[in-house]
Amino acid sequence: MKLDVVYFAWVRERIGVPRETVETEAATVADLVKELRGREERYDLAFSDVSAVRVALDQTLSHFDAPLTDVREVAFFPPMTGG
Amino acid sequence: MKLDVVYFAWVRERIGVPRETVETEAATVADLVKELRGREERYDLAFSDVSAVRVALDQTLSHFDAPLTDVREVAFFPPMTGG
Amino acid sequence: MAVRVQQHDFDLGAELTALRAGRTDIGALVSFSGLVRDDSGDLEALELEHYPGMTEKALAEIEAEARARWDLNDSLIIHRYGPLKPGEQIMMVATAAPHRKAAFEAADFLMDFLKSRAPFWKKEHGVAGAAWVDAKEDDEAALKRW
Amino acid sequence: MAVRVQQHDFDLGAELTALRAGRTDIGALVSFSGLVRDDSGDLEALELEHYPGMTEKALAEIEAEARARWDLNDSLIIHRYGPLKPGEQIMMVATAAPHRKAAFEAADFLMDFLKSRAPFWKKEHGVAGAAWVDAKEDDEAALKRW
Repeated sequence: MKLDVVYFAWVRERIGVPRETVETEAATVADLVKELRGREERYDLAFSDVSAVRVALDQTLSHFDAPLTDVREVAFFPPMTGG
Repeated sequence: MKLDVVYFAWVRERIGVPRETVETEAATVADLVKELRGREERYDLAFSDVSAVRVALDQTLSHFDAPLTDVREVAFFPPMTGG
Repeated sequence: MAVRVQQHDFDLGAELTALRAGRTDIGALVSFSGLVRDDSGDLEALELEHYPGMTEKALAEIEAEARARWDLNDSLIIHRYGPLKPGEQIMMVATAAPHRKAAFEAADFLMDFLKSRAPFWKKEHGVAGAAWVDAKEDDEAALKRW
Repeated sequence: MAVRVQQHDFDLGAELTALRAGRTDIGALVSFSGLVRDDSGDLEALELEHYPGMTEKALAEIEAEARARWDLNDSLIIHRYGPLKPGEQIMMVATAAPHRKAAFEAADFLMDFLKSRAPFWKKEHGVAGAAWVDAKEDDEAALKRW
């Protein structure tokens, strides 16, 4: 399947792009992260401490165990600091 | 001694004047109230339920047991409803 | 840090702008304004009586207490008196602080004490007559929070 | 009830005036505004990044939750993004309610959830370089209050 993967803040800076399309068969977010980390060092670095990374699926906050079934957009970012 | 006595809100309306000078030897606020109630019915009516009346001495909230020594202005009014 | 007791209306936006003008040490600005509410449509005017002299003194004391308890950059209390129409502004408090929590808590505190310790009394003038507004037991109880 | 995410500044006073315009059912109006704070004088700009699409969705959900929990007449959330200078307004929330408690609590609630659930990230650009602002553990803990 094809996923739009988007990155924000320092996750975006470490990975080097704000958005990319990823061809993957990952079943869950955790699987996707594992797959990305195996690809290149910049991904490995960005996801080295996943406790510092949050994930949203189709623009709704989710978690790393969540399945990717029917998901079109996955977003990774640090804890939010608005307000 | 001479005291300025001021009234607000429904206490003022029942007594009929906003301010008056009272010649009294009352030792405490409670004594003053007792003395006023003995004078005329309008005072008796205004102070019939002192639990509904607050008192300030020289513009500071006080209580009915407080002495009137060195006090120049006594104010009687209902519980406050600002804001 | 200021207290104003006045008959005329105030410009909430201008007051909030003035509080932060030229400063970069404020992180949070909270305002509360009280308005004349008339759900039923029966209210013709809300009359506010106060105790000149004691009002300013009481408000200044409440404000000083807030400044002692919280780290505030600045604060402002404006309270009107006289007859007010439905929808009009009755009063405002504003608190400016480096941090959000202090600004919120101090504004809440100012309102709690202002309600029960500043000598204002409200009288509602309606189509069916006039009546003094009763103090709420809740208002006195609210002081115990602090 | 409105949410606006924008780069340009907003007029806090005009927004608060608009919220109450022509109404007589509001008793209490609370506003919070967040400002770019720079105690040290070292901050050149605060950059706000956000997640277009999700931001509006998250803010609308937070606002709807506040409207469900408290009796509010109206509410407003405005949040800016892009580079901001020290002293500039970052965001505002406003709550209008018949009663004071609801207006205060709902504004406090909006801020708590906005801080930790709306996808904004702050980066400080200073004389010595740039750094992303860390989320505070307190902010996450604050959600448990509600």
